[in-house]
Amino acid sequence: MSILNLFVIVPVLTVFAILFTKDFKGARVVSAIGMGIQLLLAAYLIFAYLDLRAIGITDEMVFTQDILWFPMLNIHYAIGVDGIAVSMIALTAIVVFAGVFASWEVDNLAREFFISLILLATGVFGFFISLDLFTMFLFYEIAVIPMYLLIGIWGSGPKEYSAMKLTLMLMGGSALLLVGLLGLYFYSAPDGGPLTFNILEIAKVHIPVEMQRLFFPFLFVGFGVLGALFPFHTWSPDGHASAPTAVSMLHAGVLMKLGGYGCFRVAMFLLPEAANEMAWIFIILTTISVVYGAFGAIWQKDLKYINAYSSVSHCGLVLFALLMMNETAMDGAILQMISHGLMTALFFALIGMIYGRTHTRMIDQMGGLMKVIPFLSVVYVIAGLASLGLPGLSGFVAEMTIFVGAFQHPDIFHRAATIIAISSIVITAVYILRVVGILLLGPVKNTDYNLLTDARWYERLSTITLLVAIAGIGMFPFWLSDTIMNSLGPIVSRLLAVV
Amino acid sequence: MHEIPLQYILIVSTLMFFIGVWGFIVRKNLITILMAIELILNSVNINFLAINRFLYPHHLEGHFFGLFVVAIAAAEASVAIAIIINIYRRFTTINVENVSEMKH
Amino acid sequence: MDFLYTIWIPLIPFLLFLLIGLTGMYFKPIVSGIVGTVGLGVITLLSFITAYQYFFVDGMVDGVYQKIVAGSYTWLAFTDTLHIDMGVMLDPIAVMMLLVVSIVSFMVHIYSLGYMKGEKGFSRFYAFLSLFTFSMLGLVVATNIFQMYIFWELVGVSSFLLIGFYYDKPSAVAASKKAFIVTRFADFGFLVGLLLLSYITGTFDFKTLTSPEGIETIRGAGLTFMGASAVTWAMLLIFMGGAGKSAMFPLHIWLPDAMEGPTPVSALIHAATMVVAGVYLVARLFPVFIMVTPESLNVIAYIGGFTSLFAAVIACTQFDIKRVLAFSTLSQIGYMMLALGVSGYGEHGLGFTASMFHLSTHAMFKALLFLGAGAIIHAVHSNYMYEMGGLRKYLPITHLTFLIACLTIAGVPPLSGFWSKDEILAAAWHHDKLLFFIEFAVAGLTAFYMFRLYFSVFWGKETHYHHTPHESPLTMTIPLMLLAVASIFAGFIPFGEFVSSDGIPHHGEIHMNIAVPSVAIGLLGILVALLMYRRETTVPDRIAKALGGFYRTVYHKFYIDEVYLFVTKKIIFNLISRPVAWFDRHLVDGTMNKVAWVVEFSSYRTRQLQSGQLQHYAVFFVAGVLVLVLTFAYFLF
Amino acid sequence: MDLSQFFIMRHEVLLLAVIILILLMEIFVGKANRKAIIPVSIGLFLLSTLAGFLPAESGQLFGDMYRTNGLIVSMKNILNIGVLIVMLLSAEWLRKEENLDKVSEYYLIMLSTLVGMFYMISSGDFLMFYLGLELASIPMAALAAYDKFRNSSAEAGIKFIFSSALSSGVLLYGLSMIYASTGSIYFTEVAAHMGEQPLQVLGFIFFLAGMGFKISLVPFHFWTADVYEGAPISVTSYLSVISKGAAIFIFSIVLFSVFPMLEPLWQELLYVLAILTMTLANLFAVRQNNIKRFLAFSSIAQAGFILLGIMGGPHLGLTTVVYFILVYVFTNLGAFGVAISISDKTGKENINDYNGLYKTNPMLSLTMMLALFSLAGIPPVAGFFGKFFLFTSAASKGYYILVLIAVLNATISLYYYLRVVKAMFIEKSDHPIAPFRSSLSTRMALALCVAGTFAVGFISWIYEYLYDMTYLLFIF
Repeated sequence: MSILNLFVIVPVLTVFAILFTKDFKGARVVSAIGMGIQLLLAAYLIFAYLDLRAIGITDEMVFTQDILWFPMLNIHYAIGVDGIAVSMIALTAIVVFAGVFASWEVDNLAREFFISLILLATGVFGFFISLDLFTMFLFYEIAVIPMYLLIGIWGSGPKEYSAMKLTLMLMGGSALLLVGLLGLYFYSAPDGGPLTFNILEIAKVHIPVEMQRLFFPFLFVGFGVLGALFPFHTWSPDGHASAPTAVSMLHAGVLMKLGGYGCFRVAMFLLPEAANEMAWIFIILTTISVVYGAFGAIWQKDLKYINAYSSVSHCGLVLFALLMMNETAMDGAILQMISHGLMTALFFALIGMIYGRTHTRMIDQMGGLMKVIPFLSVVYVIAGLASLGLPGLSGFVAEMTIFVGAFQHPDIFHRAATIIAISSIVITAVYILRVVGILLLGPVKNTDYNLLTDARWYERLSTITLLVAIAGIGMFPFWLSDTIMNSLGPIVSRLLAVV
Repeated sequence: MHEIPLQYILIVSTLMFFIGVWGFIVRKNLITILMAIELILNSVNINFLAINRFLYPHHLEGHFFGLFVVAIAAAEASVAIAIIINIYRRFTTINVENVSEMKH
Repeated sequence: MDFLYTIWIPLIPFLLFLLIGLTGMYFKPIVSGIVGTVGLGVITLLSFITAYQYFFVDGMVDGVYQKIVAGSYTWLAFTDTLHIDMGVMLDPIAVMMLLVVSIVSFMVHIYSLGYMKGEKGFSRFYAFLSLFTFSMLGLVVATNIFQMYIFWELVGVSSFLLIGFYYDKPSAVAASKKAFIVTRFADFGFLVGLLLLSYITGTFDFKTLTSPEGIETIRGAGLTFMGASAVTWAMLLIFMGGAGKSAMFPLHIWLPDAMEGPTPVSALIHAATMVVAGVYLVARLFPVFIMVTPESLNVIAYIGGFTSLFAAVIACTQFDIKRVLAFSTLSQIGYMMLALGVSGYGEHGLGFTASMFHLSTHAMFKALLFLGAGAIIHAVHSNYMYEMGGLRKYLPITHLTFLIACLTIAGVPPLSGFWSKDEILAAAWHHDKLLFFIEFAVAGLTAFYMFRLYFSVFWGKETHYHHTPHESPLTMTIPLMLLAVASIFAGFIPFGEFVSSDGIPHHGEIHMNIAVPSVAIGLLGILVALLMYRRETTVPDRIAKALGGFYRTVYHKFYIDEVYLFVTKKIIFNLISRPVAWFDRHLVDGTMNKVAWVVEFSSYRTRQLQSGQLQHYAVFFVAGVLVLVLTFAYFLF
Repeated sequence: MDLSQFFIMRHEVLLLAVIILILLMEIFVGKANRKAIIPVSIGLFLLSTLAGFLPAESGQLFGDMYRTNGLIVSMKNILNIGVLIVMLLSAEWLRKEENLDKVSEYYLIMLSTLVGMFYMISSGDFLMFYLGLELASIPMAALAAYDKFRNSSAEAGIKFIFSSALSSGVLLYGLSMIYASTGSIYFTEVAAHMGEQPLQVLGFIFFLAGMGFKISLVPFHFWTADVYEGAPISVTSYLSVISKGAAIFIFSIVLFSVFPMLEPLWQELLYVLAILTMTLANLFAVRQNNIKRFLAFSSIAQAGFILLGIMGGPHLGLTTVVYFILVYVFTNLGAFGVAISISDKTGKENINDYNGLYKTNPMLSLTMMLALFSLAGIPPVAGFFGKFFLFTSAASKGYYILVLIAVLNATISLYYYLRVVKAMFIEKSDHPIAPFRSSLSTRMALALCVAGTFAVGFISWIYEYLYDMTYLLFIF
């Protein structure tokens, strides 16, 4: 049995354990233990993976397991990981772990909260380990639905509207996705063999180009909705704004990454010709995303909206880089997913903590927080600097890899788009510094704030976990980048082979 | 001896069918509507019998079918009338337009 | 003997930063200060050792100073050829910069022990200083253009953090923001430029880029865009980054505002080291500039020349002493840029040498000026000249060192400024007469505004002070004195022997035909200042009145700030961002909401079909059948 | 033909035995012990259900009027399970004073419709089919009008029987055309003589309309909502699950075994009907407030989805449809079960009344949520698998656009399912439904539903078994 199964089993067991807890204290401790184990597992997985690679195993996927599930339709429970999936799993484990601590104080229906949260995490973990499109889709939907309850019950503001909007838009995306997946399935055996959902199997066949053209938009947009592709991103600001802290963290930090991951693992990898042909459309859209999200963020006053638009911009960069179809840019895209996941989770955690103290998220109502809650403020500044791409923090590594990679594209169109995308670093600086300036610096605006207390231990734990990861990647990016790069080989060569 | 041609019979049955449908749609009295239904069923019966007799005289399937349709029509009428009686009790009318509490 | 130990030069301040940043709050503030200062002392020592070893022992091979990579490891690999290495590369300008940075930084560290004493956030200040020093040293020793970019960003952030050191002061916050965003905008150009360059050459490595083979590859690239070759564009974009950091017109607006930071910071970052990074960048890539796109050097020369004149003019009208110094810095950096722009290569590389020379001497005397200004501010608690006067009695040491610095910058022989400025003027003369005359005029203006400052502060009418100004403590005056010594004697270093564009030593000489007039105009400037400001007179006011609108324009720095404000506030904020936000909420999101509305509305209409009438249902039923039949009939016949 | 051959009619025979026993009880059980009829009936039916799972053989009777095989037995078993759950769910309601004296009538009528459905599914000719159909429909009207003292119940009854009669008339008319053109009413012979003559096609369209009524396809569905709303809620659940399930079974069997020649035609027709049904039903459902009416439209929409399954062909399609009905039995009865339970205790049948239900009755709310998620096709519950296979089935014929429309409709349907979830979990209420404890039978039924909802998806051999069985369909 593959170790990967544990990534689904542990959360499920945690959920059952939470069912037997009596109050919110029990629930949160159990969740923390469960997700702590998950984090350790992820760490173990990284080392185990690197060990395997070190002894020269060159299989595309390792730790594979394959159980025939529905023999007639040839649906399998097939799991396995490569370097990319391992990184994404590690990211998920970190964010979920931090998320549990960020929601330490939830007391309204706490058990239900943690159950939904961990179910969500289960879906995400399952998604990343899946090799079979059916199970992948299954886990994808599992990840999306608890979101409705999480936002609807524990959210704030127009939570019902936002929850509904988010759920429906994401399900609408998955509608497109489903059509695309079925299309892949029915063209997975052009020579008359058994049809299959297995990604690696489908990758071996050549799907007719006209069919690729039909299904690629479905798959790419389907995943793109979750990846906040312009103009399907509007669930993101409202959803994030209404969601409780940990949910925003998980959603922006991890769930949106499902979109990007799916885009390249499924849409581009399996439909390479169409991907090459249609890339230009989506490059335009993602370039718009990048700049537009950043400009959108400048004007906002609500911290969460700012971050949501910033996510649109950053996630746009992920898709943008993927479409550049070369190893470096795609490596950058994965790095950006991880980096943005950590950063934005940290941001949302901090916003939640600040909101918990000041009871407002409007930056113009706050000011001078650096004086009263220095720890949170300093972490906020660091997160901001990471977001605007300060060297030594993860954002820089990711963005530079993207830009360098994208700029190596021989096509002038791609390079021009890259320059436009690069301009976002300036705009990002503008809105990040605007927030930092108004929110944290300057004189204390409200005398009541002098009574605020700085971060508690669990808040420190939550933020420092993320911070360490951000700085770690930022200062020592080589092994991560290298691991990802090695796993990208087959994908990129497939994409380039058809040009 | 001249037999009435099948076409004529079928024309009658078709007319009956549509008269029945028309009656179902326009008549307001529930009992009349029930009669309209009987018209429809009888037109079917005529079809079955005539077709059997004219086209496939060596089997009796059409006849049997007609027989059962008659029986079932009777059963249907009985249940329908029972309900109509209840309707009359509840609504004190058997005008179909008044039996429309539930809508939208 | 190798240079491996030099990796400790940037590494030590980084460790200091971590140490002070993470644990500083648990100790007495002074501990952080002392730890930082001692660490910097070690670095300065190491720099001297490195310089000695490089220039006199190991650096020269076959009569040429080599580019020596002391240590390097791959930090991030993009492709087989493109990778960011972190390493230390030594060549004459790097070693020279190491010295300059570590000396000035060390002085500032010592000085701050006194100047910042009792400030809240004392240890934070030292942590940031260490961070800055780390970044600056990393920039200086960068082996490749991407490493330089990384540290380039880091110095930007350190500068942001230090300008905004007094974070509860709104003006400081605004200034730090402005500094960061303006330089960030310039870095955008730098980044695109370096990407373009790396696209053309396939490498980031300085050594490869500037080697003859590298130059050949670059020459071979035939791409053009809008009439200029891609390389020219790349180099100009890279220069844009340099211009931002070195506050060249029109990206200069952040520097005067940056004076909101603590004065030692202004001395270190905004006078001596970080702002010359742009010059250093151009010098780093000088072979590429001169061999491949000499036309872009012309652009650089003119921008440098214009900035120096422009800033000098403004400096004459300012009253905030730190701002006067800031504009003076702008002006002097303009000199250096110009010198690079007019330089040739090898034999004709006088401008290059002069630029680097001026960079070093300027670092000393400008740091001295700023630190002196800090001492003055420390004593009178004001930045404005009109609140000062007659301070020479109270601050004797400061007065003396300040005077030395003023004389140096005015180019009075034999102080160091004279030598370096002379070389620059000579280089300009050989290249372009127009530029020479600009610089010549600037030399006069420089002398004038510096002595305007000097006389207003130390002479003139004595202002009534709240309490008697007193001389600063030793921790502050010792650096002043040391820097004064450096300012006096740095000029005697035979600079051309060490630093040249091609690594081959060249002899420098005095150009008497240029030196004499330039000294003369300097003295003239001093004289005018003496007449106008030695005593309280109404002459300056009358001149200001006579100039009228021109004076006001200059006083308001040619309204460049206002233009920027208009662009950012009105155009970006109101004309782009706001519509984008509106567009997103009302059109994009509105469409999504409209879809939901359409569903709701059609639901409402559809529900009306369900009338509750049995016979209506029957109609639908029959109609359904008929439609199916008719459709079928239509297709059939 | 010897007597032992009757055993291949095991389901019907057992059911008739149960009916007769209940009839006897009605005669012999005194007024005081009438409550006992309920558990005994359920027990008897349980026995017959269990007996239904004994190994079955294929075969035909009465000169091919009646036929059975593994697939048909599975269908009957599915219906049996559903009816068992309905019986468990309705026990509490029947125990009420006003219903006690007509308890056995309820069972009798319901089980006779079930007998009708069994014969309908097993029919080998149109006569048997018609008899079964009417036996399944006419008593149903009586059931719908079961609540004598309620206007809406009577209205439901009259609307049902009249619409049903009209539809049977149309269907019969179509059958007469088919008879005219093929000369037979036996499935095998009709199939053999079936061509694409206009008369045959016309007959088929009439037949389709009649079946469309049963399955409640748009535009033949208008009776559904009113009848569902008016009928007692237990009856509604029976109508929406069992009788619809049976109709779909026979509809798909007939399509594949009698009209394979017309496949291109009915694919087109189903294509249009599926889109109409899903879309309009969803639009109807979006703003309903009565839970029964809401579930009615939801079940119409589900019928639209099922058409997608049928389009997948005799093996993949049929398997998927049967499988989906199995899922649907557990799922929809789960949802109805909660509604029934609440309606019994409080008489409340509006979605607004469910506000804040989770705070007072968490288990009921969770069951409802699971059921609704399953209806919406959300994993990991069985509905996801059911829907996925339906879409797969349609996609296997290349109907990607149809699948897209269907999935988008599923998204709309999620909207109104979530409305109920929202009411239960998110909305606050000043007067929430007070906490209560359902009766044992209800809880057993709900537990069965929940277990089924979870298990059917993950246990893949059910699907495989059904798939293997579809190959028996044409072997007698």
